[in-house]
Amino acid sequence: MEKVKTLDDLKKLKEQLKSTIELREKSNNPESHVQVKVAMATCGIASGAREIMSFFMDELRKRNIDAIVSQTGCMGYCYAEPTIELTIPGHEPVVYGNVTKAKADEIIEKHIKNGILVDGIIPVTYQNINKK
Amino acid sequence: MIKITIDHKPIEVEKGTTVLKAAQQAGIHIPTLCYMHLEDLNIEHKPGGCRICVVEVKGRKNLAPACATECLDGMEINTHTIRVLNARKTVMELILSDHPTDCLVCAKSGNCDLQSMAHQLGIRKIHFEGEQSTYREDTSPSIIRDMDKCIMCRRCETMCNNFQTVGALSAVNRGFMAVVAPAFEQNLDHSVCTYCGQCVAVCPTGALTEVDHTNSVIRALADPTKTVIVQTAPAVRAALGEEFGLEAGTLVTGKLVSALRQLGFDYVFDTDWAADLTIMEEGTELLDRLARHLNGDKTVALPILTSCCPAWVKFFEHQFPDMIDIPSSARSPQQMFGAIAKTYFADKIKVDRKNLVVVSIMPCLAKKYECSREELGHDGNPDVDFSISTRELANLIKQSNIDFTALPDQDFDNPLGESTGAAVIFGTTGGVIEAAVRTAYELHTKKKLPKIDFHELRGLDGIRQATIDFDGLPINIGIAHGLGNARKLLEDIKAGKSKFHAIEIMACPGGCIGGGGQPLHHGNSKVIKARHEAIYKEDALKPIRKSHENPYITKIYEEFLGKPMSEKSHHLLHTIYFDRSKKNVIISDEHQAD
Amino acid sequence: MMKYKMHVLVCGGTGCKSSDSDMIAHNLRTAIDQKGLTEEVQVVMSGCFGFCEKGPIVKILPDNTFYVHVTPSDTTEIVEEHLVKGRRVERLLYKDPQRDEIISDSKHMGFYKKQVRIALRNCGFIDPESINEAIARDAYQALGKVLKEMTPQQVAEEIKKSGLRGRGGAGFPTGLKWEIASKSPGPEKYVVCNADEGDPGAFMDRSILEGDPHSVLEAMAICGYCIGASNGLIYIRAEYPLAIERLKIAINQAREYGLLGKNIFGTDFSFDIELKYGAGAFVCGEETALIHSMEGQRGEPTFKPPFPAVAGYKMKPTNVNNVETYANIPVIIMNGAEWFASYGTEKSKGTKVFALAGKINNVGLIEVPMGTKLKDVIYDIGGGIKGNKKFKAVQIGGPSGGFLTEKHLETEIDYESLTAAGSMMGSGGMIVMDDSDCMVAMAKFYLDFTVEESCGKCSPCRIGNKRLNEILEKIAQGKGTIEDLELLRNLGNVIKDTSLCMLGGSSPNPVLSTLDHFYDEYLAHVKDHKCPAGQCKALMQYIILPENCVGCTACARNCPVNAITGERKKPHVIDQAICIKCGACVEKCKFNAVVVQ
Amino acid sequence: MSSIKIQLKQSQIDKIAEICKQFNNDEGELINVLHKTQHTFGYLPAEVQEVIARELKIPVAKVYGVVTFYSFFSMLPKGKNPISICMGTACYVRGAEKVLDELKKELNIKVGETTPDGKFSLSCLRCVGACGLAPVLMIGEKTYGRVSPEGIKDILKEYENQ
Repeated sequence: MEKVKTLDDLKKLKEQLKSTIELREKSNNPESHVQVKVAMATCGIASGAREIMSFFMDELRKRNIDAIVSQTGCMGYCYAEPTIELTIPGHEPVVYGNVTKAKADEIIEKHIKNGILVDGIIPVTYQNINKK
Repeated sequence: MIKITIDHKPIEVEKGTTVLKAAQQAGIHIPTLCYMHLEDLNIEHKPGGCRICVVEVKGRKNLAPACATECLDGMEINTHTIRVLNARKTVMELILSDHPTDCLVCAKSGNCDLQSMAHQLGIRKIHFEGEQSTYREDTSPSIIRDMDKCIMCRRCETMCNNFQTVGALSAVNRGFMAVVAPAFEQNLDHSVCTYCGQCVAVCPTGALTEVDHTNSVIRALADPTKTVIVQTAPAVRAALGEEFGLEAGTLVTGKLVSALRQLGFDYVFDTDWAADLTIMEEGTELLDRLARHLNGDKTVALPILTSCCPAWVKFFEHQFPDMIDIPSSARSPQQMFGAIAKTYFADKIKVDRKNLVVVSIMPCLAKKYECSREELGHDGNPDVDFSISTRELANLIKQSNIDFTALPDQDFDNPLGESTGAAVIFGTTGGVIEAAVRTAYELHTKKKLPKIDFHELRGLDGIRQATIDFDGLPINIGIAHGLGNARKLLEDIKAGKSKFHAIEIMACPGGCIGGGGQPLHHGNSKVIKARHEAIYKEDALKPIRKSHENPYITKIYEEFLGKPMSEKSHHLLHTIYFDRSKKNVIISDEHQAD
Repeated sequence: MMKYKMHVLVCGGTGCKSSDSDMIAHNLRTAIDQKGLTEEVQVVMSGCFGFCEKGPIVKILPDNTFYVHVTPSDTTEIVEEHLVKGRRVERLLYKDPQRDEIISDSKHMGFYKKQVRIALRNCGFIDPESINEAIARDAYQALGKVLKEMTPQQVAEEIKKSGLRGRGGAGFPTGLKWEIASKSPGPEKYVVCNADEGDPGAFMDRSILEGDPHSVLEAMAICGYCIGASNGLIYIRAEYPLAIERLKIAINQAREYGLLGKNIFGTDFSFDIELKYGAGAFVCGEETALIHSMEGQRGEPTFKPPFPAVAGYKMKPTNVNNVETYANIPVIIMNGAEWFASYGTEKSKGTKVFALAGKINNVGLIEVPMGTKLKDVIYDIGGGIKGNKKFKAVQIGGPSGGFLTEKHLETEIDYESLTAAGSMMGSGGMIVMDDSDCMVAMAKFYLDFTVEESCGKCSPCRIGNKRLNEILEKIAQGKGTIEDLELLRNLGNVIKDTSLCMLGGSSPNPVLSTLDHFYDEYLAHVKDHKCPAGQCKALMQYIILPENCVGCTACARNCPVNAITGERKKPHVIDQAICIKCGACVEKCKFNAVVVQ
Repeated sequence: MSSIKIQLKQSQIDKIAEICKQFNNDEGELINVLHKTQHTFGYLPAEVQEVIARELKIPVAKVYGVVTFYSFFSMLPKGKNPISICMGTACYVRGAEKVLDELKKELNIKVGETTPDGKFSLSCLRCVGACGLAPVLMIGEKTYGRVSPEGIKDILKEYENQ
């Protein structure tokens, strides 16, 4: 094993290792992060929710956006799968339906980065899925 | 110097002074129980365990033990506030609540630190009752351990481990069950105990006492078929007076002889006579070994070590079994006396050895054990039948209604009662070797000593050394008292670093004057110092001060032994040693191995 | 590097491990593998989550789902439902006992809401067997910082400024302790970590060592730099095999990285750590006793001074702190003294970990800022009294702490206020009692412990505690007198006032504080020969209610000592002189005719 | 303290000597030596302590003093299935004493004893730190949590054929 010879070595090592527990760090204060919850019930998975979730995870990381991507159960909009719920800190959650990779890209660029709502919002009789 | 106030008295003390010592300077005597300081012997024991010496220090939350608390500048100390008095009494009652109340029949009654402390603190009732710790009583050839009476002052443990480095005793178990005991709580006779008796000498209660032979002596004296003779060791005469209220260091040789005669002994002899004999044998052995050594004989072991002290003998048998050829093979004076008494003297008065009872008065508890050693007897009949300590003799005198201080001075009987100054000094550290030097010098050089007093060999330092000029031949002498000090010299020998030709070793602090059988010093080392000085005083008063000049010694060689180290001498006056290290401690128990 | 979508943390603390959490982790991994999710889900054996009452615990991130009382057979369902389908397994979620509602997210649970985790910051968060995860959480950066940027004196100053006090009991200012040791002359010095956690019912040190060993190692090295020592010793209970194992792993990892050993971070500073084992003696928590024990002696305390900072291990200057104290050090260095001092009260800074136990709903390990009110701990974090019984007392500080009552519920927990109220911080055991607990019996329980653990060196502790215990026994037997109560009080005070070390110096606290706060209960035992809580066997009476007894003889036939007599079909009677109060009659009676008074 | 009289085999004496040597025959390591020796032999009979004393060059009384000070060390062999019951405060408040009483009754032995068939021994220990599971008992390495007096019979049954 490589020895840590200087404090800078240690700091570099920390930066490399940070991602291993990043997920846990963020979950510690979810409300201060952008949260993307992907509905991953059977219907969602069948419509490609898994790919959408991976897309969000990879792209957000690539674009240096601090976000928590998690899965959740069926939101009840099976007609519009894959669906995601997006929460920007300080704002009410928004649910998007029929999310494709292209749509996801648009959501990241416009909504997450600039706060501009994107087409495809399900105007719901909204109920927070975690309220249960 | 720092300034403190004790009981409103401002005083100045040196930095590092404890509250206890500072109070003493101010004339305030804070009671202590576990604490012990033998200043002249450099032994200090302050475990801070009994908590009797607690005092109030202003600004501190809890009471502080005076024995262990160092004075700090500006300290305000109160030694007898109601809080302190209540705490001290309560703690004392606690200690007493775990102590048998059989004072009336306790061996220590009247001489017990715990008893006096209870009196001093005005304890009239023990408010606590409950379980008392009980232990099996342990009787060995020399010492009785009745640990029900132990108050965990741990003085015995300190003496046995720190001072003597014997390691027979240790604190065992914990909490209420904690007690000082040998390994596996077995009896002392299964342990490495040397019976030096220093644990007994410092025990503040009746937990550790000697095996009492006074009744056996009374019975022997009352038996008309027995001839009972007595020998008394040099250190006894310098201490016995203390038991009768005389100042420490008062020599009572003449009164001692009177008392023994009054007790009914048929002959009152002196171990000193045998000490002179010892010098003849040991001195000759020293010169013999030295001569062979100087002639290049590699098989000869040097230095030669004295062998008068039975605790020391048992110590090296356990701890240095590979070195048992180094000590002199000469028996101790007690045993030389016994051997001569039961042969030469028994023949002389035409009494069968079986009907001759030899009693010894010794400052020592290990002497009791020595009497029981099988090789020091003949066909199961020991050369010395009973050895009683100075304390037991005092008790015997008191029991026999003898007003000791009013007794006239008398002389010892002959032929085994005449002795020299050289024999007297056997009683203190450095004395044996000085006596040996006085004789060996004259035998070796065939010249008269220019001066008899070898001040360079005297004193109370634990280890001392001197080089004596044997008319051109420098002889290096080492002296140690206390087995811990002896151990250091032995380690040096083992490592090949010793430069000594002869070493004197005594197990007890100060030598025999500080023996485990002497009147209790109660932690006051001035007592031992006074005895030490008394011994040299007696020596100086003696008309003959060299062993080889004792006419009765000359006579016995002429009549009986031939010459020193003769075959007869070897048979009667010398002994052998055993390797005791291998002796496994075996557990007696209800469980059996499968 | 794997990019896990989810992390599954399984509690690997001693409590959860003894309920098969190893098997749970194993089963989870197998099921995840079967579902082909190995690359998406990471299973981590973490340190203790603290909520031991509900163990074994499995926590799923990022959604913070907190599963309680998980068994190895629940794992398939967790994987299939939660990990695959994203649906929480409702039956395993935590249910708030007071509001009777399910709370899935640990962040919303009362148990965690009021906690501030500084010493426990990494417990239940990282894999304690991975130095990488620790480094990802900034481990050893504080060490790097002090070596590079600070002088030893500055380190001591910083710790002094933070207001950190010893978490092992006495609350001595840590920075000051370090400063004294640093000023003691000598090339050979020692840093000792006291991990001989002996309080029955306290296990914070064990949890830290099991959950975040590197924080302690790093802190010891920082201390070594501060006082000028290159040797560290951890004195740990042999009864803590898991903590020992994890410490060994952590020490080896740190050595491999060069974070322990020679020339750390390329500086002149060298430091290494070895383990010394305790062997079951509570008194070894006292620092001089601990040092004697490390030297291979009986663990008996000796009088201070000399303090260990001047003459400690092998008579060399030695700094002794406990585990929790050390665990605070690296974050103080990293975040600054002011940050740490912003928590807590004027004289007690930072947080304190407590082991909450007894008749309380949420048994577990908690960390709260100093100054948190006792009632918040008991009711908000602890979830109130079990079985909706009435709160009676809380005993804080281990066997030598005192009892606090309802009137102390508003007390803000810190060193001074607990001592003022007759208790003490101790190492942080907090045992809650309800009205079925007899205070005489509880005081006796603690004394049984101190009597057993007294080293026996000084007389007040050796004999005094034994006598205290005997008087209490007498009272519990209904044979006590009013004078005994005064005797108890005087004896208790003298033991405190005269004992050699703090074991005896505090052992009467349970007796003295119950005498203060529950004198009536003592009186009831002594005057009325009644135990109001119904716990003291000797004072209980089994009585047959004639109106309920049908004379079936079941009780009489089952009485082991034939204490019950009576004709068939007529009410029976228990002879109190014979009755041994075994309770067999109550069990056998189908008519509720036998009652205990 | 009583002990069983045993005769050590040379190989056992060598083993003890080896353990002492691992700790450089340093008397300061006495407690670590005792731990390791007890781990190897299961207990510390007098004869074993004598060998340790000889190797470390310390009085055997001292070794015995240390052995009897620490509750972790035992001079008696434990049963095949050593039962330890936690007597920590959390367990006590939640009824550990009743569990202990039941165990004593069921096994007909006192604390510190071993059943005549050598199958079980009974001891108390301080907090094992599983306070959430109180009352707790351990049999060998296995922990049983939330134990009730009624459940004792069933637990002991598990060891019937062992």
